[in-house]
Amino acid sequence: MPFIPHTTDDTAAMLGAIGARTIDELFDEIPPALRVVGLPGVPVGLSEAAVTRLMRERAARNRATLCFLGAGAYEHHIPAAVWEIATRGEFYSAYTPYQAEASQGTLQLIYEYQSMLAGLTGLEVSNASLYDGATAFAEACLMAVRGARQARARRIAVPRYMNPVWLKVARTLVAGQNIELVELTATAGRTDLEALADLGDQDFAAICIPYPNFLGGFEPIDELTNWAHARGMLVIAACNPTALALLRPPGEWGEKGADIACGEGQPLGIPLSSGGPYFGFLTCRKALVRQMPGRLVGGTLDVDGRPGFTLTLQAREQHIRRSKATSNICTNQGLMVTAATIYLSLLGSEGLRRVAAQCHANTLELVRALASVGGITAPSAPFFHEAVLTLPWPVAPVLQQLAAAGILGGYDLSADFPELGSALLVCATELRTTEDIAVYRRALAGVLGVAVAA
Amino acid sequence: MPFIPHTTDDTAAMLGAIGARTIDELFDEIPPALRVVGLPGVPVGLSEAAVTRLMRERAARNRATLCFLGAGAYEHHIPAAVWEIATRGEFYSAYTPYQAEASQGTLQLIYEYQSMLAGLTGLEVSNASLYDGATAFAEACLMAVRGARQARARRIAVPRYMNPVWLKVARTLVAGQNIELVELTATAGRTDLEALADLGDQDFAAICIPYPNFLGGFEPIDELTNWAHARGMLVIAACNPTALALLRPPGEWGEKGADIACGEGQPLGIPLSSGGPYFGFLTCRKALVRQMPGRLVGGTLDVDGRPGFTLTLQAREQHIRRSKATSNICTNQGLMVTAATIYLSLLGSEGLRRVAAQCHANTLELVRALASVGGITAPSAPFFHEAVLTLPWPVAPVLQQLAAAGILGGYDLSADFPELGSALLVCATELRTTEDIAVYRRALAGVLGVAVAA
Amino acid sequence: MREPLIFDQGRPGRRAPSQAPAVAAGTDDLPAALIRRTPPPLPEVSELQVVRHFTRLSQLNFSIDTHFYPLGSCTMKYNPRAANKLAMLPGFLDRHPLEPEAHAQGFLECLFDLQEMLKAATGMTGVSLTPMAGAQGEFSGVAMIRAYHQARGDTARDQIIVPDAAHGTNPATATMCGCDVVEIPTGPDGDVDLAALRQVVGPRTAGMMLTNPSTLGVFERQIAEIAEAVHGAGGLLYYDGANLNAILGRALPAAMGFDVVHINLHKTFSTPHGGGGPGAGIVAVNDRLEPFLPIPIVGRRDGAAGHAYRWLAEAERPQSIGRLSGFMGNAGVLLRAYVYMRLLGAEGMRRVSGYATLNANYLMKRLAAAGFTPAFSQRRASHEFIISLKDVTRDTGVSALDFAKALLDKGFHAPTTYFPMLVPECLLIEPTESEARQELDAFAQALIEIRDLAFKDAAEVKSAPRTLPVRRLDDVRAAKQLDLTWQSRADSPAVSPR
Amino acid sequence: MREPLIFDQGRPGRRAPSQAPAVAAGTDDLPAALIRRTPPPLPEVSELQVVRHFTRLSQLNFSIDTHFYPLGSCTMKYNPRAANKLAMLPGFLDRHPLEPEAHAQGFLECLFDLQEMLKAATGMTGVSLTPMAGAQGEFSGVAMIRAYHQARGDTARDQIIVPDAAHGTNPATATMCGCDVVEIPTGPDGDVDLAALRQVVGPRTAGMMLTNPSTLGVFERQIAEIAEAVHGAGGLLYYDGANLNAILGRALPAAMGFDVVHINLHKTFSTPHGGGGPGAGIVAVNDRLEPFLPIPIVGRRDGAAGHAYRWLAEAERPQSIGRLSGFMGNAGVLLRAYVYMRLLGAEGMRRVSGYATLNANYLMKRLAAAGFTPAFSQRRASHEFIISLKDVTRDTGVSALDFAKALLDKGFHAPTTYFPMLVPECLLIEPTESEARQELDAFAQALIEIRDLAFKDAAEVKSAPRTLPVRRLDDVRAAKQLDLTWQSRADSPAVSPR
Ligand SMILES: Cc1ncc(COP(=O)(O)O)c(C=O)c1O
Ligand SMILES: Cc1ncc(COP(=O)(O)O)c(C=O)c1O
Repeated sequence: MPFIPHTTDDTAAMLGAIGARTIDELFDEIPPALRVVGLPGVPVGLSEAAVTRLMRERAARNRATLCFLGAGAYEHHIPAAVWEIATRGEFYSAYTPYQAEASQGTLQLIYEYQSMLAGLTGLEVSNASLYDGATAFAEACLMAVRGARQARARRIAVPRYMNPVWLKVARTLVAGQNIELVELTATAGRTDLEALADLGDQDFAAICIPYPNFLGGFEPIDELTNWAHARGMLVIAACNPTALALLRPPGEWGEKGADIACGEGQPLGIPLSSGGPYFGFLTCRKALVRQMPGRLVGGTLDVDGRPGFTLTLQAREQHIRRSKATSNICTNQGLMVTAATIYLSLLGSEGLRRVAAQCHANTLELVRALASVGGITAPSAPFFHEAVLTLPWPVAPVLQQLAAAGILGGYDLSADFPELGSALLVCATELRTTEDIAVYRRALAGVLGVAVAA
Repeated sequence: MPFIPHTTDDTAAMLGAIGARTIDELFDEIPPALRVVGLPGVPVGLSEAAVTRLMRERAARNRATLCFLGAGAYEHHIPAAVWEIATRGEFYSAYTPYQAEASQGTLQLIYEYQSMLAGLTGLEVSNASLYDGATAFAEACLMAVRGARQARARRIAVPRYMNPVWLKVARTLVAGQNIELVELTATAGRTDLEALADLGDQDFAAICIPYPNFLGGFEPIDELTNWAHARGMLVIAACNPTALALLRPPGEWGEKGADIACGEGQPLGIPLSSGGPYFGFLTCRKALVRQMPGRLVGGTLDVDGRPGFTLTLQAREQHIRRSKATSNICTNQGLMVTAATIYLSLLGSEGLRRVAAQCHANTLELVRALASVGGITAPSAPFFHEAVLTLPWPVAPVLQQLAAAGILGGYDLSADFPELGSALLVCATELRTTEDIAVYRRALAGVLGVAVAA
Repeated sequence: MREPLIFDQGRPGRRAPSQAPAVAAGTDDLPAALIRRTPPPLPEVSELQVVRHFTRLSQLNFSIDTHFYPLGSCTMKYNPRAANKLAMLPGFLDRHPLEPEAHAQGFLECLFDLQEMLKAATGMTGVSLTPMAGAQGEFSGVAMIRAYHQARGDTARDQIIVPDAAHGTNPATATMCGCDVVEIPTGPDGDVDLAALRQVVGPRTAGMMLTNPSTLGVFERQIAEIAEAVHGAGGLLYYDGANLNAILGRALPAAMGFDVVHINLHKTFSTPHGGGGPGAGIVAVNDRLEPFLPIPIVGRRDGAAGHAYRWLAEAERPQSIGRLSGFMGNAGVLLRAYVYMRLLGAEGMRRVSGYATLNANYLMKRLAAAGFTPAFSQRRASHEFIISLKDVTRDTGVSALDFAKALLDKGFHAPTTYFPMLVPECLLIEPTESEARQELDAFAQALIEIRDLAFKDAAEVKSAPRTLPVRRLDDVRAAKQLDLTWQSRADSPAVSPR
Repeated sequence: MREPLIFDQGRPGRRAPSQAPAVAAGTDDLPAALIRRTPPPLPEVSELQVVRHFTRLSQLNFSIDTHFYPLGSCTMKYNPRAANKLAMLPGFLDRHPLEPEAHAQGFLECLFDLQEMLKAATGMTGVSLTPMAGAQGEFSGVAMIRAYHQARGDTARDQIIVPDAAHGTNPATATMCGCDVVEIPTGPDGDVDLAALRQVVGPRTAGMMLTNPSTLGVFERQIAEIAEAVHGAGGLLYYDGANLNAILGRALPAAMGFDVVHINLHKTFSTPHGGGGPGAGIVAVNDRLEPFLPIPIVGRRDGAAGHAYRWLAEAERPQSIGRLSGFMGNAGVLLRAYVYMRLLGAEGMRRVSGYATLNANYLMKRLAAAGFTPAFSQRRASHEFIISLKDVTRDTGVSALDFAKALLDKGFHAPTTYFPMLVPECLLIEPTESEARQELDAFAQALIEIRDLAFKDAAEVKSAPRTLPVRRLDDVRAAKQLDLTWQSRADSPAVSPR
């Protein structure tokens, strides 16, 4: 009976005080027909030692591999201090800071997080986090529809080369509110500006511009931003946050800058961890703050005039506005925000810029090395952090053999984007060394049965 | 330049305030001939990511093995909470609690540790820890000589089957103070009571009684205790702390009980960690408190009458008594004491008793299983937690082949105790399962080329 | 001592150099127009300053690891450290989510086992682990109910019935799914008003969202009748599992007639609340709704070489309501819940609800005996109960909020206040099973002392908290003079001093 | 809120059942007389109570991770979290010390590299990593010096010369090695009194123990003359490396004429102080003393298949002074120091001494400018310096101890006080290189404010600390009415209330 402090004496005395003979008696309001005695499908409890052994054996069955796969989750260096501090009981086991005076640690941290993400995206307001990048994109779409000047506009324009899973998630989450995601035509790996005219004068609430796009390439950010604003649309940027330390942030796109920025926060100190928990960030211009989903922390003063922090504009949220809330989100990704805020403090602007620059340099080196293997063509247009190689053979079997050799070779684009042919999306973060790249090159050549110079 | 917060402006301003042009100038009192510029033998600094990769590769080169080896360090279950709390910055990065008001966390924890170890050994006083079991035994010998009624008595009687390394360490540490460790005659794996008469009336300050002894057997604790007290000698118990939750503690030996108890604290929540840091515990009767080496924490009151804790009887220690101190120890094993105190709180008396009982039961099962392999004889006398098997072949090559099969088969006693023949000391803690024991049995049979029933 | 913002501790050019590449790689191959001109306003501090800043900030928090935290409807029970340590094993932590399934059999087996145990705990036949918190679990539930009706051509069913005591996420979720919310009242004795329900159910009823026990802390005794009314009208019954701690191993939602249930793993199965997440709001369904479960789901193929675990996705579940996450949900939260459930086992789960209910009933009795007013004194408390301070507030002007603040000074986190909104000056108290009796007695004693002081010196109580890093904060100012980022203070220094 | 003892929170029979075997194995095969009759007085508490108790206790501590900690002679610099995380990798943590060397090549390689880097940092040719703290390092040094003389039949050499400013462990160690301690004074300008030294050296001189820079915070300018005097008389020179932070990468003890040096890895190489350890006091020697180094030592054999690392012990080092530890020393501390040194590299090590010395000289200058009295104002501060409050105490009655307590209220851990004992009302201040200038300025400001208050209201300063869990404690009572265990309180309740 782990995690139960009651001794037999405690239980007897407590039942005595309540006036019940047994604990079971306390459940007498449950209709007898509904009462069960056990849980047949649940195994007997194990000691911590036994569960430790079980989990160690299962963790060891996951083979370690050399990772050249990105597609939304990236293997960056995570400073040791990040998780040794984030898992302190005071961060790990607190809840939403409802009682501000007893939660200034979490509240000030979220305020600092809001400052960092607003600054990183070049915008003015950030919420306290959403579940992940995909749901942040969906909430950005909902927010844009709420915030759009033409009340009727319920369409969002999305480029073809966006994260395909994000599009699926967004379609699922907005399905109930008849919002339509309209795919824009693309040529040469990015949105075709000429083709925009085909949209005629359909009403759009917003356009989403991924940065970089799913192929690692660059959309025409200024042109698309100005085009959208000219049509009274809002501009949503979907960004890789590491890139924003090196590249021009959404707030500086086009003449007026993007209105909303969202994305996956995993690259900011969150381990790959088999898929999550990650966190989604969402930032916007001040004018749209009241449309922002999720929590917001604001600075204020206490009765003695001392500075402090508190949840603010809660009227937007579900626990106050109930059915008229901006979103149904309550619990978000607090612990991930704690880790990301420590990560961003440790890296700073110059440190994060160097991580981004190294990711780019390593990906360039990777592309050059793999392209030197016979039959493989490198991308022509500029790319950042990820790039598309075209293989002379179907991608899936190549990836399978690479995996058997302990290498995660990349993401097979051919299923989602048949027009790209045998396209392989590869990525090298700052952690990949020249030696790692040489190992990949040799293995790829082996798989393709092509001889390569050492 | 990791861990240096100075910006170029900071450094310039600080040098300006000092009135020096460069940092090098601050070293002008070092005779020029002694000044060096670099450290040729030290490699260039690495990033945290690079050191992480290096250490992960090196850690992975240490093969995981199934451990049936004890001989002073035991693989027990360590609750996850122990080290997640012990490595909190407030315990990890504080130092000796010189400023009591700013160290009540460490001071109260040491007071609780002292209470637990004194209680576990059935004695009245415990210090705040020594380096490890071997040095605790050496300090116990020095303490006994200091505390012995006959000032001249500078001999300590030690049983033959004590930890051989502990004896070497003690001999090294007491070498400068002409103290002699005299080995007692043993028969059938324990001290021979009859042979005590051969000692005639030589002066002894104390006798040390290991519990259990190095072979896992039991010394005649009551007879030896009474014999020693009758000769005005002090009795030092050298214990495995886990055993004391199940077995009669030193304080209850013979008529008057042992005077001093010492031992290795590793079994109390400290990982094997390739050899350390572990910690040594030392407890004694109240009468000997002023001879105790190392730190002592005492309860007291503050100026408002509130209870608190502080270092006490510091006059014994080196920073006050200098050359007349009871010991030269200053820094001890604080972080290990923190972990052990959390461990003992989580296990409690019943939990620790069950761990001890399970170790004993598993070792019994191990002995029966291995003894069923042809040619191997089990010990006859009772043992606890460890036992000696006699093989029909030299032990070393058997252990080598077992190691190659991923099994740490035990400790080869033949070098230290030739009289025992091909003697193998085996141990099974509460973590070893019936399946593990079966794996060992099959492997041993294979190594010995003996067929065994499944 | 107030801890300044991390930004205010920096100096231009200060860095933690070992955390980033030693040499800055060139980026001249990138178009110059894409390069950021002004660096983002991130802190410029040393590693020691970061460690000190966030260690000090953590010490300002109340948490389960430091305080009794009876926050109603949140189940702030002990989060076992073993769950954290084992979920962070490198074998789980260093794995890319898109790694081939052959490399992830250990991870997938944990998830498959978790699915099976959650079916057993709810009596349901299908489970999806992908919803990332209760709100997403609710979304899945309502979306599945709509998909179920649509698949039967029943497109008119767009109404979700929600009791007035339901958590705010319920109505918000119904709206998000494009449904109209029909709120029904709760009767005086805490049960859903069955008559009102019978009036609103009809051909437009898609389903009803019900929490049992309700957020009023009492078991829904007429659950059979409710289920019958909703099903009778062609609707489905959704179970908000936030209060599962009350009935774990004692009653099965499936047997109560629910078609779909979400469970908050960060409540009932003790994964950490993390200052506001991450959670997991898994959904379990009966066979009616199984085809619509959100994907991916872990499936098992029994081959000669033992089990092979794999993801079931679009191909295997064409009718699924789709995906809710970029990959597969909050994996680390799922692993932590799995470790907790293996530590408990079946017998341990029964004890959870037993002792959570014992603690709640004992604390309610102690407070009632001391003159406090339980909202439903003739009812058994479930795992939580409500005290209304209406009378005290009337007599002294000291409100539930004042009591909450005074409890902080006494070293207790406050219960949930003013929720559910039905009960005036409401304290929703949930002790959980992991608190010892002495803690409950001390908490009761604290409430008694605060009430006594309220009658002697109301102003004193209203001035709490006095012992914390800040006293009461000006919420109006926080909303009026929005100060949401450090850099915004530079533009309007009047907003709040650095 | 005071945190009660863990024992006072227990209840008979309460346990954390998942931490021990579920079923109690029988022990009836053991002689009944050996079975313990009364259980040991360990706490009977739940896992949550343990986590809460020790989390709350930790928050009562000052530490480097929460406070500026200028404790002279202790080098309280930032302990990088990477060192802790990497030393606790399962590959190092789960290994039995007696595992065959073939299984431990990764571990042994780290130790071998560490030995090589420590030789480079000291200029010495031999290193042993086994001493488990500075005091054991000193023991090794003096024991090797005696063994050296004994091996040459020089048995009369039983005197160790120790400057009066030396740390207490020096004389205590000399006595422990059976030597007589000959104390020599320090001159007015902080250097060892050379004349006094030249008088005492002679045929009984085994060696001299010297700290350079000394604990007075100044470099020993006449080190060449001292070495010459000691060596001339046939003695050897031992270097207490506690202050190596001052000269790392700037000067080599071997070049100064030292024969043996110990280094406190928990000072210079930032392994954690852990509330009083564990440390490591490794020793490095020149070729004179190499045969006598304590064992075991890591050796490397270069074979065809690359390096093979192994332990060198009794067989390979017959003249060794022997073993100091049950296995091989504080392995985890050695791994942490190794990670730290690989993060620093050669250039980083030079910066350590550079900025530690910059910080000390800057702080000394700021305080001198504010009217405080450095003990050696004409000298360069090394990595630490001394302020004497003799005059302030004379004028106001406010002592160094009072200043120390007042600093705690201002959020600074106090410097070392009353050591070295030569300087009256002494504050030994060591800022270390990891503190930012703003921290030094704030610390100087705090001292200035305390001194101003001393002249205005001495009693106020003498009443500090007021903001901590306890005010000043009665040390006399602690020694007179010894209360060293919880169970002893039951026999003498008058000792101190539970
Ligand atoms: C009764 C109830 N339902 C639903 C929720 C929403 O769960 P989550 O916060 O995980 O989204 C909560 C959360 O507190 C709750 O208490
Ligand atoms: C100058 C000096 N020498 C020696 C020592 C003893 O080192 P340890 O505490 O590691 O035994 C210290 C410890 O503080 C010291 O400051």
